[in-house]
This record gives sequence, C-alpha cells and structure tokens, in this order.
Amino acid sequence: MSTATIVSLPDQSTARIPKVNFLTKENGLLSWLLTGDHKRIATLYLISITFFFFIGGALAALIRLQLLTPGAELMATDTYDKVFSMHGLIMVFFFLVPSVPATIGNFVIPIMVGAKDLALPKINLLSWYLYVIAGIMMIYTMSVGGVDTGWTFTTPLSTHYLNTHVVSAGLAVFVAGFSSIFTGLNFIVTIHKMRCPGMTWFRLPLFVWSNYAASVLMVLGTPVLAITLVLVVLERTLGIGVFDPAKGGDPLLFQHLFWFYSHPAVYIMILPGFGVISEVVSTFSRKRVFGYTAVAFSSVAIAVFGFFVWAHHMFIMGISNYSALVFSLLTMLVAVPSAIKIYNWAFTLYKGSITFETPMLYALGFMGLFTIGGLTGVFLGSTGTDIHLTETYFVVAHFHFVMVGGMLMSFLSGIHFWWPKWTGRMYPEKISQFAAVVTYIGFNLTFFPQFILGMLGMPRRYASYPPEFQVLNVFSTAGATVLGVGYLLPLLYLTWSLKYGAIAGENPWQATGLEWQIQSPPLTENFAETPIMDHEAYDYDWLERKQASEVASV
Amino acid sequence: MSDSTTIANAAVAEAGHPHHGEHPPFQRHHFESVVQQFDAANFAMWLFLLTEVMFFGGLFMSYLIMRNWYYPAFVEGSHFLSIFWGTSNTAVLITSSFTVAMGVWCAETRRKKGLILCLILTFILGLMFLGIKGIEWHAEWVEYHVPGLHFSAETFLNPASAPEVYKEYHDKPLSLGMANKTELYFFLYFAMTGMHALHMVVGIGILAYIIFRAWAGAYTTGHVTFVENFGLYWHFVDIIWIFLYPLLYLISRHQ
Amino acid sequence: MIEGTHEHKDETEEQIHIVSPRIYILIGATLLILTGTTAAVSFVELGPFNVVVALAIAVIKAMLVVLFFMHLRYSPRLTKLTAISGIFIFLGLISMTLADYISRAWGRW
Amino acid sequence: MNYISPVLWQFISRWLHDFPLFPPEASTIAPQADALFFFMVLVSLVGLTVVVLLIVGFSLLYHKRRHPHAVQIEGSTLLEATWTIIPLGLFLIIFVWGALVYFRIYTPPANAMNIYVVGKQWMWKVEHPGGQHEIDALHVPTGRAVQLTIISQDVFHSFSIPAFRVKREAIPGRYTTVWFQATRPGTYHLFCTQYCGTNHSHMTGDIVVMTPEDYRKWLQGSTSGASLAQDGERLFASLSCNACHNTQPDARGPNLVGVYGSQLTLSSGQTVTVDDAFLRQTILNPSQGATQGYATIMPTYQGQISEEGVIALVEYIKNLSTDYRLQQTLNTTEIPPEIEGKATGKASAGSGEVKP
Ligand code: HEA
Ligand code: HEA
Ligand code: HEC
Ligand code: CUA
Ligand SMILES: [Cu+2]
Repeated sequence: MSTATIVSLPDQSTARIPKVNFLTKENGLLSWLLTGDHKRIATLYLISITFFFFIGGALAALIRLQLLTPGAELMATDTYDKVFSMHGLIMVFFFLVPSVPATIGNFVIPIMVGAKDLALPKINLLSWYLYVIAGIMMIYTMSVGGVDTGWTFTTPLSTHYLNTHVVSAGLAVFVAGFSSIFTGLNFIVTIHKMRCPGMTWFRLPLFVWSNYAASVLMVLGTPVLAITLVLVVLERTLGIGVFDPAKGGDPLLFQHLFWFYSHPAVYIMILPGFGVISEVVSTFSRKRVFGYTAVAFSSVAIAVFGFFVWAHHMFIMGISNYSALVFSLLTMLVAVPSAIKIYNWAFTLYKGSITFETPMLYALGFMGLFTIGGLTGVFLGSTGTDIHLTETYFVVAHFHFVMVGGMLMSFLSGIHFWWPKWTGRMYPEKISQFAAVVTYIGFNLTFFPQFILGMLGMPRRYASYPPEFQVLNVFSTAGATVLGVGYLLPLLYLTWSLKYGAIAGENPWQATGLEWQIQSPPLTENFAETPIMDHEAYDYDWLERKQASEVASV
Repeated sequence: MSDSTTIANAAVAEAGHPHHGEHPPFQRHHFESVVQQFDAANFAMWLFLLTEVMFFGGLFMSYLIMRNWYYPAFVEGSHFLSIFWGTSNTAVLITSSFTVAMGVWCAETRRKKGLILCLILTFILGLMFLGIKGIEWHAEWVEYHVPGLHFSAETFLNPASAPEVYKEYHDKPLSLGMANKTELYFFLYFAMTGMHALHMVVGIGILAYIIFRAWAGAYTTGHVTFVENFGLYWHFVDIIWIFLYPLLYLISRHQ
Repeated sequence: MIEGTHEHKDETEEQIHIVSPRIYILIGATLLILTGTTAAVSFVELGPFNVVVALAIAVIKAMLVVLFFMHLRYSPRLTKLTAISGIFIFLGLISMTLADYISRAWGRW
Repeated sequence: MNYISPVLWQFISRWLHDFPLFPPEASTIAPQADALFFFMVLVSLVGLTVVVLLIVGFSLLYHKRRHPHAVQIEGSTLLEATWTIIPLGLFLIIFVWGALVYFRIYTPPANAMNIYVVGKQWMWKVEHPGGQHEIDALHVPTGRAVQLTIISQDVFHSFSIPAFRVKREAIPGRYTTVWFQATRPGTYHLFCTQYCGTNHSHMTGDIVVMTPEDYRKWLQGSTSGASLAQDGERLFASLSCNACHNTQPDARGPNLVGVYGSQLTLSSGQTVTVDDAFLRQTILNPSQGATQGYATIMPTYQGQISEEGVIALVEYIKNLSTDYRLQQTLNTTEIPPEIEGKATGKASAGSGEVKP
C-alpha cells in the first residue's frame, strides 16, 4: 500500500465477489421489475436516469452546435426552442431531481441508518414506476414534436399561444413530481422510524441529514407544482382563465405558484449533493467533518429558508417593489448556510491525511465550482444587479455552475465513491482521475464564458444572436465537447469495470459508514443481524480499532 | 385520558417478541416490530396528507386572490349555489367521517361486524355525497355555469333569467366585464369541488377494497394500520370540504 | 444483538391509543351542530364578520376532526410537528404571495 | 491562414478586432449598477480565493505523504461564527446596495418624458407622445430622463437595454414602468429577454441615442401629423366616450378634466391615485374601480380597443388639464372617424384600430 492512497483492496488472487448478494439473490427480469429491495430499485433508477442524462446531454450538444454561429443556421428557431425546452425539462425533472436521492440515496440511506430496507418498499417501487411512466410520456412528447415552453411553462405563452405538446409534457412532469414526492416521503419515514439501535440523530452521517432536508422540500414543495400544472393543463384544454389576463386571470399567480416549487427544487437538487461531499471529503482526509452540527443544521436551515425566497425569480416581473425587497433579503439569508458548509468542508482538510482518489477530485472540483455558482446566485439575488443580469446568459451560467458544476460533480463523486460497494468492483483509477480533470476543464471552458456573455447582455433562449458574441460562444461550444468526453468516459470505464474491475472488498476506502462494514455488493437484507451503532459518525479511531481486532482475531 | 387505552403492548405481546420466525403474518420482513411498522405507516400517511395540504393549497390561494379581485363576481356566482345542498353535503360528509372513526375503533377493538357495518355506512354516505354533488353539478350545467364547456354569463346580466336568486339576495345585475369574471368563480368552484370529488372517488374505491378484506377478517386480528390510514385519508378529505363549504357557499350571502 | 434491539425499541415505541366511541359521538355531534350554526349565521347580516365567523367555525371544525377523529391529540410529538409544519408552509405560501399582491401600487384590491 | 480555413480565419480576426468583454455604459444608472457589480465581483473573488487557498494549502500541507496521521478536530465555534457573520455581513451590504439601485431604476423622476412601449409577438411598438411611431427601435435624446410605460398585448416579453443596465417585463394586462437617462449617443441593442415563443430571438431592435439637437430633428422628421393625445382625442370621440364624459352639468359620467394625478374615492370607500394603470383599468373594466357617486353604467371596452388605442386614450386623458379640449372634442363628434382619419393621415389608423 503506497502512502499516496488509502485504497486497500483484498488480495486479488483469492478475493471473490460474495456469492450471495442483492444482485445475484434472484434472477430474471421479473425479479427486478417486482423487487422491493431498495438497492435494486436504486440500480433501476441509476440506469434510467443515465439514459435521460444522455438524451439531455445530446440536446445540450445540439444547443451548443446551434450557438456556434450567430445565425440560426443549424435549426429553425422553433426547433431550437424545442431543443432547449426539452433539455431543461429532461435535465431537471428526469435527471437532476432524482439523481442523487433516488439512486445513491436509495442505495445507501437504509444501510446508513442500519435498516434492512426503506420503510415503504412498495412505495419505493411505485415511485420508480411513476418515474418510468413519466419518462415514457416525455419521450412520447419528444417524438411527436416536443414542447417549446422552456422548462418554466410560462403562462400565458404555454396556455394560449403555443401549439406544441404542452399537455403531455405537463402531465409527464406532474407524474414525475409524484415519483419524487414518494421518494422523499419514504426517506423521511425511514430516517425517523428505521434507525438501528444506538443510531441517534447526531450519529447519522451527514448524507442522511442533507437527504432528509431535501426530502422535506420534495414533500412540501412538489404538490404545489402538481396543482399548478393541472391548472395549466385545464386552462389549455378547457380554456379557463386563472392564468390568462384576457379572461381576468393573473399570469403572475402562475409565476408565484411555479417558483414556490421551483426554487425549493433547486435545493432539492443540491442538498443531496452536499451530503455526498460531506462523506467524500471526510473519507479522503481521514477526518470527521469539521463542525458536524453546523453542517447538519445548515441543511435544515436551507430547507426552511429555501421556501421563502421564490420571488427572486420574479424581480422584474412586476411584483411589488416591497416584496422584491423582502425576497431579496431572504435570498441573502439562505445563501449563508451554503457558505458555512463550504468552509466546514475546507476545514475538514485541515490536519487531515489527504489523498486524491477520483471521488475526492470530483468533490474538490465541486467546492470550487459551487462557490462560483453560489456567489453568482448572490449577484442575481441582489435586486439592483438582477435587473441587468436576469434572463441573460449570466443566469444560464449561474445555474449550470450550481447544477452541473455542483450537483453533477457531486453525483459523479458519489457514483465513484459507492461504485465498489454497489458492484463489488473497482474502476481503473488512473482513467477515472483523468476523466475528473477533463470534466473540470471542459466545464470551466463551457460555462465561464457565459458569465461574460451575460454581462454583455446576451439573452438566454436565443436561437441567434448578434455577431459580436460569437467568440465567447465558440469557446463555450468547444468546452462542451470536452465536457461531453468527460461524461462519456465514466460511462465506458464503469461499464467495463462491471466485468473486469478489481475486486473491491468490503471497504476499499476504509470509510466509517455502516455501509462500508458489510460485504460488497451487500446482501438483500443488508445486515446479517441488526447492527448497533456504538460510535459517532466518521469515527476513524473506531474503524482502526475494529480492523485491528479483526486482524488479531484472524 | 381515561377514555383511551393502550393496545400497543397487547398487540406486541400477542404477536410475540420479534424473535426470528415468530413474526405475525402481517409484519413485513424489514421491520423490527409491529409497532415500528405501524408507526412508519402512520407517519407516512401524515406526510402524504401534508403533500395534499399543499396540493389544495395552490387552489385555495388562487381562490383567495381571484375572490379579492373580482369580489362582486364571486359573490354573485356563489348566490347560484344551493346552501341547502351544500349544508346537507357537509352533514353527510361529517357523518361519514364519524362512521369511519367508529370503524377504526371497531377494528382496534376487533369487532368485525361493527367494522363492516361502519365501513358500509361510510361507503353509502360517500356515494351520497357524490350524488348530491352530482345534483348540484347538474344544476350548474343546466344554468350554463360550467366554464369551458357550457358557460354563459347571461344569468348574471339579466335578473329575469333567475328571478328567485335575484329576489332572495336583492342582487343587482353585474356589469358585463364583471359578469364575465363569474366564469373564473365557477372554474375555481369546479376545480376545487372536482378535485375534492376525485379524492372521494379514490377513497370510495379503496373503501370497497377494505370492506372486501374486512369481510375476510383482515383487520380484526390486531393489524389495523390500513384501516387507520384510510381513516386519516377520509378525515382529511372531510377537512378540505369543511373549508370549501364556507368559502364557496356561505361567506358571500351578504356582500 | 437481540438485547440491543429491545433496549432501543423503548425509545421509538409509540402506542396506539384507542379513543372511545363516547368521544367520537360527542365530536360528531359537535361538528353537526357547528355545521348548522355556520349555515344559520350566514343568514344573519354581520358585515365583514360573516367571513370571520364562517372561517373561524371552519377552523374549529377542522381542529376537532384533526385532534380527535385523526387522533392527533393522542399522537406522538412527531406527528404533531408534521401537521404543524404543513400548516406553517401553507401559511407561508399564502401570506407571502398575498403580501406581494397587497403591496402592489394600484393592485386591484 | 485564409487559405487553410476561412472559418478559422474569420474567427481569429474577429477575436482580435471585435471582442467585447464589457458592455458600454450609456446611461446614468449604468455606472451605479456597475459599481455594485464590481463590488460583488470583488467580494466573490475574495470569498473564492479564500476557499481555493484553503483547499490548495491544506491539500499540500496535509497530503497523506506528508501527514500520514490525521488529527481529529471536532470543530470550532469561533471559526463557525466567523464564516457565518462575515459572509452574512457582506451579503447584507450587497442587499442594501442592490435595493438602492433597484429603487432608483424603478422609480422614475417626476419630470421624465413618457414613451409608451407595446410588446407583441414578435415586435416592439413604440409610441412617442408627439405621435411618432416606431417598430423595433427607440430614439431617445441624451440628458433627459425618459420613462417607458410598457405593456404587452399577448404574452410576457421583456424590454432590455443592456447598455443602460435596465430591463422591464412587458406584462399582458398591466402597465409596468422603467426609466433611464441616456448619456452617450450611439446605437445600442434592444432585446426581448423573456422567452415569448418561436421568434423570441428575433424580437430585437436598436436603441438610438441622439444628442438633443439630433433628436429634435428626428422628431420633426418622423412625426405623423397628429400627436398621441390627438389620436386619443379622436378615439374618445369615435367611441362616444364624450356622450357621458362631457362637461355638461347633466353628464352621466364624471368630468375627466384634471382627473389624472388626483385622488378618487371609489364606491368601495377606497381612495386611489389616478395613474396610467388606473385609467387603463377603468376604461377596460369600469366596474372594478367605480367612482363614488356614479352608477356603474360605463360599458366595458375590453377587447374593443387595442393596447395602442388604450394608450392613446390614456395619454389624452392625462393631458386634459382644461375642459377646452373636451369642448373641442364635443364639436368634432359629429364627424365620423373614418373621414377624420383620412383627413389627418395614416397615423390615426395605426393607433386607433377599433376592432369590430
Ligand atoms: C442546484 C441548483 C441551484 C442552486 C443551489 C442555486 C443557488 C442559489 N441561487 Fe439559483 N438558480 C438555479 C439553480 C440553483 N440556484 C436555476 C436553475 C435558476 C434559473 C431558473 C430559470 O430561470 O430557468 C436559478 C436562478 C436564480 C435566480 C434568478 C435569476 C433570474 O432569473 O433573474 C436567483 C436570484 O436570486 C438565484 C439565486 C441563488 C442563490 C442566492 C443561491 C444560493 O443558495 C447560493 C449559495 C451559495 C453560495 C453563496 C456559495 C458559497 C459561499 C461562499 C463560499 C462564501 C463566500 C465568501 C464570502 C462572501 C466572503 N438563482
Ligand atoms: C441538470 C441540469 C442540466 C445539465 C446537466 C445541463 C447540461 C448542459 N447544458 Fe443546460 N440547461 C439546463 C439544465 C442543465 N443543463 C436548464 C434547466 C436549462 C434552461 C432551459 C430553459 O431555458 O428552459 C438549460 C439551458 C442550457 C443552455 C441555454 C439555452 C438557451 O437559453 O438558449 C445551454 C447553452 O449553452 C446549455 C448547455 C448545456 C451544456 C453544454 C451542458 C453539458 O453539461 C452537457 C454535457 C453532456 C453531454 C454533451 C452529453 C454527453 C455526450 C453525448 C451523449 C454524446 C452524444 C452527443 C451527440 C450525438 C451530439 N443548457
Ligand atoms: C354610458 C356612459 C359612459 C361612457 C360611454 C363612457 N363612460 Fe367613462 N364613466 C362613466 C361613468 C358613469 C363613470 C363613473 C363610474 C365608474 O367609474 O364606473 C365613468 C368613469 C370613467 C373613468 C374614471 C375616472 C373617474 O373620474 O371616475 C375614466 C378614465 C373613464 N370613464 C373614461 C372613459 C373613456 C375613455 C370612455 C370611452 C372609451 C368612456 N369613459 C366611456 C360613464 C361612461
Ligand atoms: Cu418577446 Cu421574447
Ligand atoms: Cu431560486
């Protein structure tokens, strides 16, 4: 074992993947489609969201190709409108919202709390089926011609002026919303009711805390989106006017209702990612997360405050100036807990013993990129500058920094981190580190120029643009190809590793979470017998003692 | 709390301690105990009701804002609802809530006959509610008050078209602009009562299943979770109506 | 292991309370009476208080249903917190949105 | 180079010659907004640098090779407080500063010259008080506060002038306002920044800032003969508003002279200040703001007058400071509007469309 890594794999010549595990327990398609096992459902989710990610990514590639030149050369404007709308819808509702919670969260949360499964396995399966139904509806929408409302369904455009497939897209998102509600509900119940003996709230890994916070947002926020979409659909089909100014309705009401969900939704998207970062940073610096309680409570604070800032998406839309003021102030408050987290992670490194395996590289990338993304969010949260920057590429850059640079990075970090547990095999470390660096470079090249574009005033959702913006757009497109490579690589080597990867053993990273103390891949019931939590989270001394005693007893 | 007793311990005692292999048949494998299972399901149901609160919340908010904007239209619109039917329906629903509560009690105390009786009563009351709602909707249809499908603001412009209403409430006809806004009132009326009725329909469907299972004795062996949760759902739907009733029917009798 | 299980169960063990039918009958009757009251009151001219009274009665009725029919009164603190947090967020939605509408310049209010 | 790849050549030459990294500052508010912007860039750089320094520094110092055994530390309340309070403080400064700029941008000065803007899929129509009409362009003088009263005829649009750092949503059914004072003559971009359907990206135009003299010349050169208020006056007559709103003692409607800016008591007991939005609202939906002491007999004009028509009426009523004009209007009522329209040129036809 070299000193530059903490990876400790079992002796490859004798090691075997355990014969009985959740993957091999039962065979056949039906055993997967009717499973109640959270780990299998997580696997199903992983496959489905990866599928949607690459659809969304292909659409992103089309966007970037179109924007290579100032004119609308590649596609007609209405095609472009559909492309970015589908890109946004798919990426948000079919990839990012379920990304970490429904895959990694589903896989590890029950194990982390020491339970055999989520509290409601059938609901968990139902949630996946809802996701699939929603996905099929989305694909249907796309194949019959798509939708061009943007992911925000802005009324009265979506209700009265477009003749694309708003209804089926809206219903798809509606169904996907319920899928996410059920996931969140299941997590909350599990975390409250299924903790093993000794697992007090403050012994929970921070991943559980942040998923808990995100779940609260899912449960309370998503239904508002659901009813809003129902109203949009009814308005389109029956022509009633709650959102239609011509009939006396109020389009701003739609904005209020939509953002009441969609702002909390951005925290649904980022909070689980925060959780991943806590786990990874702690593991690879061999240290308990600095300020555990502060990090835990900042998640909760984000969840609570996150509900009351939604109108910062409407600063120029004619809300009253006074409420703009209030929402701007609350936006500033909600930004602080994120800052707390970032600095706590940074200080987790302090006096640690740091190594740089792939998950850690992604996590460090996350910290840099999310800081930029978050701070530019503050630019937008400040009413005065938002006037200039809103609806420009500055916003596009902001949310790609937090969503792609933040959440996608942490998703990849988490996938690389738990992959050995999930499959029992390692991926090739050098290639994966390379991929992480490529992603980082590609990302910055793609999205940093967009900040400048936004400052220059280039509006978003433009199929064509004035020629003086071309240079920066070319950079951005070039970056996107690099980024695309960065995302394709993991797909390839992770698939490769399924068969050829080195056997990972129980605890390749020597991490402390309960999930690392069981075989990989785990048994269907996770634990042979109910575990008892007798130490704090991230207790590396405990781990050392445990391993020492195991060696001694062998 | 002299009126309540505790059965949890009894249930556990009867079901046996959770040694392996000795679980009662209804205990799912991943729970440590029946109590844990019950707790989890109960909590989950409450969380689900929370999402329902927010779901209806969006409608309530739209109603609130539109009512304040188009006050006369909303007042006038609500004058065309029948307080008689509305009140009867409230009574029906409250009674059904009561019968469900009694049903849950029967299940807890393992009275199979009582349980089935209560559930069937609830079922009938539920259908009755929908029936009354149907009568009202039919009346609205006849009066051209179904927005989007069958709507005309004529009645609000012309007292002669609905003399009883105008006489009873001493109304003046609305101006044309305001009369058109009654469509919004009726839309929200249909959206809210419709969404509520949809919940009733789902509830009645589940109820049918529960009656069927109760017949087989599924809920009188100490495993009351499902009935209990259904009860919560039914009460929640009742609560929504408790708010819809004054908002739609009552508060506009006087301007 | 098994000993540990028992110990821990004591903290999460919540008990199902059986509310007696007497209470149910009482509450059911009260609800019906309140329904009658609110209908009757709506025929009396009270100015703006018609709305206040109607909503107050509705709130009382809802409370009764939640507390007794839904056993919230006998439920663990967690369930109570759940119910309260739902109401809190709902009121947040309403109040902050209305605040915007009310403070608009000529806000059709 | 040119031989190898014309595209590449074009790209590189553009990079070298025409590569803006910062938009022009062409209004009085622009430097103020930019000052805040740069302050935030500074704050962000400091915050980011601290984060990066910590990460890089610790990574180097405590690499496993150099520091094989981690020292467990629980946390530090002092540090925790530091990185709560400092960012909070900075964010609050940003908030206050931002709010100041925001209120400045959205509170027009009293003496601003008012220009109406109507957005519709996919063009901007601009109506100057002098009766000049523009499409997808806006001419303004330097050195004068200009207020825009914006409305949309269909969906949300957004009137954005990056060089001025101002932007305002055009909302269907409601006036919004924004103001600016241009400082540098030139031609700047006008964008529609709110996604509004297929040709959203074509809903662009030019903001032409001119010196006051040039502007005066332009005004004279492009006038259509009738001012906006005159268009309104004509509409006022052709829609027979003056059948009720005249100065006769037995008039069925209130006298509109000097009503703009005054306080009205509504039949609901509320008092409102009569502004553009109120005028528009009462014309389209009279019953909603019925004035005390009058019956709600005024018909609704919703769907009968185009937004431009409403704007013309509003402008007319705003300028009714004596009843002289009203009297004049009464005298012209007899003349059918078509003939009027022909007599004074095409302008009135454009603004006063009366839908059948
Ligand atoms: C994962 C998703 C995500 C996340 C986490 C965030 C986080 C934040 N967002 Fe973002 N946002 C989006 C996704 C996200 N956003 C999306 C998708 C949109 C566009 C929607 C659309 O219109 O299509 C958007 C749009 C958006 C707007 C509207 C812009 C507009 O349309 O005009 C605003 C305005 O306030 C905003 C603000 C913020 C703020 C203040 C945060 C904060 O939570 C950020 C907090 C983080 C930090 C502040 C960084 C860490 C801080 C430090 C390290 C401290 C630095 C030190 C010092 C200052 C000393 N966002
Ligand atoms: C999770 C969220 C998420 C993610 C991951 C991404 C990923 C990317 N996005 Fe996306 N984006 C959004 C969410 C997201 N986006 C949202 C919400 C909007 C707003 C939509 C709206 O306005 O309504 C938006 C809008 C948006 C725009 C603005 C469009 C406009 O306003 O006109 C742009 C422009 O550059 C863009 C680019 C990209 C790029 C280059 C990536 C890259 O990170 C993607 C890289 C991945 C790949 C390149 C895929 C891998 C490679 C292949 C699959 C190879 C196959 C490819 C081909 C055969 C071509 N996005
Ligand atoms: C049938 C008579 C009638 C006609 C025609 C009419 N109005 Fe009115 N108008 C009224 C009455 C009565 C009121 C006061 C009650 C109210 O506000 O509804 C009024 C109020 C107003 C007000 C509000 C100002 C105030 O002092 O209350 C404006 C502005 C106005 N009218 C403009 C117009 C315009 C513009 C037209 C033509 C397009 C028009 N009216 C046509 C009768 C009329
Ligand atoms: Cu108009 Cu975009
Ligand atoms: Cu937001």
